[in-house]
Amino acid sequence: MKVLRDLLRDYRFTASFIILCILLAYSSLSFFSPIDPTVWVAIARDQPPSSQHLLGTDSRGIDIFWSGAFAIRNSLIVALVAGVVSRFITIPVAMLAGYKGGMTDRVLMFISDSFLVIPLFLIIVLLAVLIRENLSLVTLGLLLACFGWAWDARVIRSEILSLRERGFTQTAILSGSGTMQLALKEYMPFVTPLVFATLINVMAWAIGLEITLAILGLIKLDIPTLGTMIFWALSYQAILLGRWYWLLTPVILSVLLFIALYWLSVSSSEYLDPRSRIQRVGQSLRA
Amino acid sequence: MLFIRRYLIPRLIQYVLVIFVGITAVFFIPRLLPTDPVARTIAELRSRGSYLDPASIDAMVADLTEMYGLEGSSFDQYIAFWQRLFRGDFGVSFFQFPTPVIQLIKAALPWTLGLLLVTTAIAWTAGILLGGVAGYFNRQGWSRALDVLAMVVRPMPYYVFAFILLLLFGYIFPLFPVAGGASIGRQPSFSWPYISDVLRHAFLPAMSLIILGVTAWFQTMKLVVQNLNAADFVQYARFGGIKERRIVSRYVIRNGMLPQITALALLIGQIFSGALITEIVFTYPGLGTLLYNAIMTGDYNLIMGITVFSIVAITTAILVIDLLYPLFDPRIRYN
Amino acid sequence: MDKIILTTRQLKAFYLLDIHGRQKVVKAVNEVELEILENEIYGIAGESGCGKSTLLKTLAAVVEPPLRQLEGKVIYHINGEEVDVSTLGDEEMRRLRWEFVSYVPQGSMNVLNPVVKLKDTYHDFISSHVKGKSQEETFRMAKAYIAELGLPAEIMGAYPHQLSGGMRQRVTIALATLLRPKIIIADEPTTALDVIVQRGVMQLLKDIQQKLQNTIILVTHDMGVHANVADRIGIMYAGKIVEEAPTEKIFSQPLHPYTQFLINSLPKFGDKTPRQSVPGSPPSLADLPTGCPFHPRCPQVLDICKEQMPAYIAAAADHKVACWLVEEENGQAA
Amino acid sequence: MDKLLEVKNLTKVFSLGSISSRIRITATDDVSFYIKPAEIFTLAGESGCGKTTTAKMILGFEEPTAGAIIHKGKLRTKKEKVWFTEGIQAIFQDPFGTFNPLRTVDRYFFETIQNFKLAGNKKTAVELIDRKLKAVGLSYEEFAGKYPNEFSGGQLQRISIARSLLTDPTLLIADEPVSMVDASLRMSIVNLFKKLKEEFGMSVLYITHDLATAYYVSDRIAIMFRGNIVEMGTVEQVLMQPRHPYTQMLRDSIPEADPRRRWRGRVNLNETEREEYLKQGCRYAGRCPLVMDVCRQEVPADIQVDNVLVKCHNYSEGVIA
Repeated sequence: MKVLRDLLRDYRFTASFIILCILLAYSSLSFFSPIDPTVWVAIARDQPPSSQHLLGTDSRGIDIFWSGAFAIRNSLIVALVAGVVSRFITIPVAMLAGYKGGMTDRVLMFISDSFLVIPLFLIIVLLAVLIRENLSLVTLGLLLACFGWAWDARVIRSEILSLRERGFTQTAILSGSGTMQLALKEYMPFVTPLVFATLINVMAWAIGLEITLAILGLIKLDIPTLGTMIFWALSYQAILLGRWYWLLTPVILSVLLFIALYWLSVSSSEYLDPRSRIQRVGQSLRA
Repeated sequence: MLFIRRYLIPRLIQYVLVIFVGITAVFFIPRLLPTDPVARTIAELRSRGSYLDPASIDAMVADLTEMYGLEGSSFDQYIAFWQRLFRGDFGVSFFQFPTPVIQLIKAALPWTLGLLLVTTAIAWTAGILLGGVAGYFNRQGWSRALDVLAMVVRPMPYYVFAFILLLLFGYIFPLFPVAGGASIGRQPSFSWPYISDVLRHAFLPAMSLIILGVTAWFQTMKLVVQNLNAADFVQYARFGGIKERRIVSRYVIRNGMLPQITALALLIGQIFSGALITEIVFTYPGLGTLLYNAIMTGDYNLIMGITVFSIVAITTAILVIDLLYPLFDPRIRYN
Repeated sequence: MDKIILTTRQLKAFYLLDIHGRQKVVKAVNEVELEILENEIYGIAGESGCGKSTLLKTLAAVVEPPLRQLEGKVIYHINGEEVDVSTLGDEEMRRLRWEFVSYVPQGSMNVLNPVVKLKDTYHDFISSHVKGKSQEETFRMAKAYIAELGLPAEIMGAYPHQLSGGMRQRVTIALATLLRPKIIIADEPTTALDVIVQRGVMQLLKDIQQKLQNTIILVTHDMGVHANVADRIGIMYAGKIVEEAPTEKIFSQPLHPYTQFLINSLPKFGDKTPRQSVPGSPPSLADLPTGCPFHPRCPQVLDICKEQMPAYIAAAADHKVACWLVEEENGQAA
Repeated sequence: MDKLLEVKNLTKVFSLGSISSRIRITATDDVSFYIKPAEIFTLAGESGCGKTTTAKMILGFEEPTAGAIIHKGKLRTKKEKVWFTEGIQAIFQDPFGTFNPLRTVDRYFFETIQNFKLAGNKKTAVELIDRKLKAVGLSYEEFAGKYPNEFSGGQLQRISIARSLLTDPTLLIADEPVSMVDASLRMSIVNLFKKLKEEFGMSVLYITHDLATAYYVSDRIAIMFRGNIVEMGTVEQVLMQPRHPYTQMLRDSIPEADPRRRWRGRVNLNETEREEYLKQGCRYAGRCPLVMDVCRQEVPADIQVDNVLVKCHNYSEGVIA
């Protein structure tokens, strides 16, 4: 509770917290949706916003309000799968490279550097072109997870590298701790905030790529996501025909989501980063 | 010389290795997937409604197999793949048959290169300068205001941001052309009307890349400089009564830009991807739009070609930045 | 009588911190009274966390939030005039730096701009203070000074990382004294150095002081260094100067119990008799005990020590101490 | 058994850089010494002399390039990654870094007990911890559940010693244990070493650059210079009548806390900072006031002079008797 109160002092955290709560509530409405967002022309097409259709309907005869709710949910699923699964690559790679050092470190860092250096977008496109029919939410998430771990692994590895040089590593070894104990008990408390902050970044990155791939028509287009909503609005010329509400809904939703995720990441990592926090307190006390 | 052995050679080795690994991955990834590019292309044609009789399908399969270099064992294909690459042969485009892929890339490259180089240079320099000054004066109101602004713009992905600019200045306030690299029908020439036409067309894609770039560099630089403010040599310079303008330029920015050079090398691949996406939004006639057309027509060879070419180009750019770095950091030069 | 160069009156400088909404006051400099003379080396001794670095900041007039000078004055005696530092504007203060008051930092490792040559750093400092001189002229001036101090001339073309620690520290001392300041503030100038290098660096500082006939305010925790170079020593404890006397007196007849412990705990060659540390631990400046801050550790504590901070007593003309014990003895004697 | 730990011809060469470029730095060069039971042995020298590397090799944190480490008559083998930590324990320079700032200090005590199976249940564990803490002048109550930042440097260093005592070691390696502790608290640590020796019969390998505390606490001392031991003997002999020119210089440069004994004469630092990793000969030859031609050619042998080991040609050549 105290943590939350402290965090709420940061305007960025407060804003992102509120936006995310609203977006989550909105997306959870999709579980009670009266319509199926994949069925075309069940209702009148191209209706402007009204009390019956809060955000109007699109040219396919789908209610925009409800497909927005599904879109957020589905985009978040992609992001969560990509974010969480990539942690299972990031953390072991970072721990191994940072702690073992030497040849292990060099090989692992070469691989992750290669991932950073190569224009991943093109490789993902290449893959997506080949498997586009099978690119469901979870597959897309998994695909992105395979590519979204390298930067974070680098960040966490350099943290481990500096932790390894700290005195308490030697104290732990002299206390009889093995490598696993060292990693979990000594290093995890330092690494957790980083893992969390980078997780949010990867999620935002995944949502952005989902949108881009969808606009290029490279994922399953009948699943409502933020990206596919934009895709359909564009392919039905929604701007030229004055159906702004159709295009604006997914665009505004995604902008809100990006800002909220980014601010959450920045504010919470600033708060959680034990180094900066301890330094701040420590420095002021030593005076 | 120590510098060559400790800095140059490792980097050259890394350069060659990354290209090798990247291209090998590009070669093998499609082959490891269950889908077959030949079958894909034919399905693509069918879905476009072309009628194909079984005989012509067989002929086509054979043609495509040869064209995609899918003959023989994977190893033979792999060797053949490299041999063609060294000749600069990326095969022919399937949907602009029989134009070689390399020719299409060559035509699109100047547009992308121009856009990318100019915007990256402006964004990096402006971001470093702004971030440096804002970081040094981080207690001042304007510095905080800039920070808030950057906090709003920074999280936008390239596509979304370009799209918002397109809506704003293309449709709501139609100030700039929204598509193409130059007006249709204009002949390329070194005349002001043509150049201004090109610049006007480039304005929105460039703005979109520059604004996103500046905010990103601004934020990282500001953070670096805020930490540098506490650095002993900055404190000492202030204590010594050195004029603030000099502290900002020679102490804070000069040192703060070093990590940004490294960051530029690491991020150039992402910046490149962003430029491709931005081009697609504005149908700017560079590699991005070429890629878009290739995706839309299922032109597998062209996508491969663009990918392989980009890997080499980006890795080379990184190498160049890495090699320039010692010019700015004497600790690397003399160690 | 010797001329005074720097005075502080009832100087109070605290850190006002806000740590996630909780206020905290760190009383780093608490009612410090100093009178520092021209042509002397004044040593300030104290342990880590006693506020000696903060005291130096206030003496040098670099008081930036969260540090605040709440009460009292720092007075520079410039050409016989008393100048209250807090009344000076930014530009006036900037000019005094290096010309009147200069600073030798603890770790010269990081105080020199790592990406420019030393001659450029010298140029930065000179050109910010000396007007109307070309880069070449200032460079010549710096070179002559370097030679005068017996440092090799080639170092001007070197980058900081190319020098050894001792050389870097001496280059920094040369830089700090280039404009012949009246006061040199030296904050732990030899702490990270090996003993032989330390000796060379202190030797250089002393040489410069003798040449310029100016004042060095030397802060170090190393009583050995104080014994070797300081003329007078102030002992600082928990934000206060608890005792002040000429160096010989501090070592031969310390009056404050803290000073006594400090001196007696130092091991000496040729003497293996058991020595004791000061009992307990130094207090946190954010949470000071009432009365005399040393009373929780003092073996001879009186009731009054717990309630009231003792005032300074002049045990001799040049020896003052803040301790109720001394006050009592004096009282009985009187 | 008169040798608790013996180190023979210990050499460590660090290779820096990548495959294409190797820089070889000899951190310790043919270092030999031994520590007797219930003895405080000091390894002293300036930064970069190789004293900490020696300690790390004894602890198994570094692998020696050559040489042998023999503990209680048993040769250390490479397989034992972290070597006999029960018999040998260590404390380090930075008391504030010894414990993880995000964890309570007592966790290390319970983990040591758990990992080495030193107690059957929580109650006996607490009793054991309390006993060890009492030995260093602290108690379980004033320590349980606290984070490192709640203690002073001196307290942390004593807590660190108490932790190392849990396994009842016979040798404590103390790497610069007081250099970051305030002068007024130093003696509380140094006196503890004496107590460990006298009451528990432990030996201490005291690594320091501070010759004054070394004189106060230790029995024998070895002076290291650029990877070599240049002089070794009892502290009375080595520090009160130094024989090696380097030791003499070092001893003269120590600022003594006595205004009547100020530095006499001057040092010339420009001389001292010359490249001293000579390919051949004595490494001190570059600035030795007694340098001879042979010093630049040949590495001096270890000479015994009145039971003191001196690595100097002046003694082997009979220049000084």
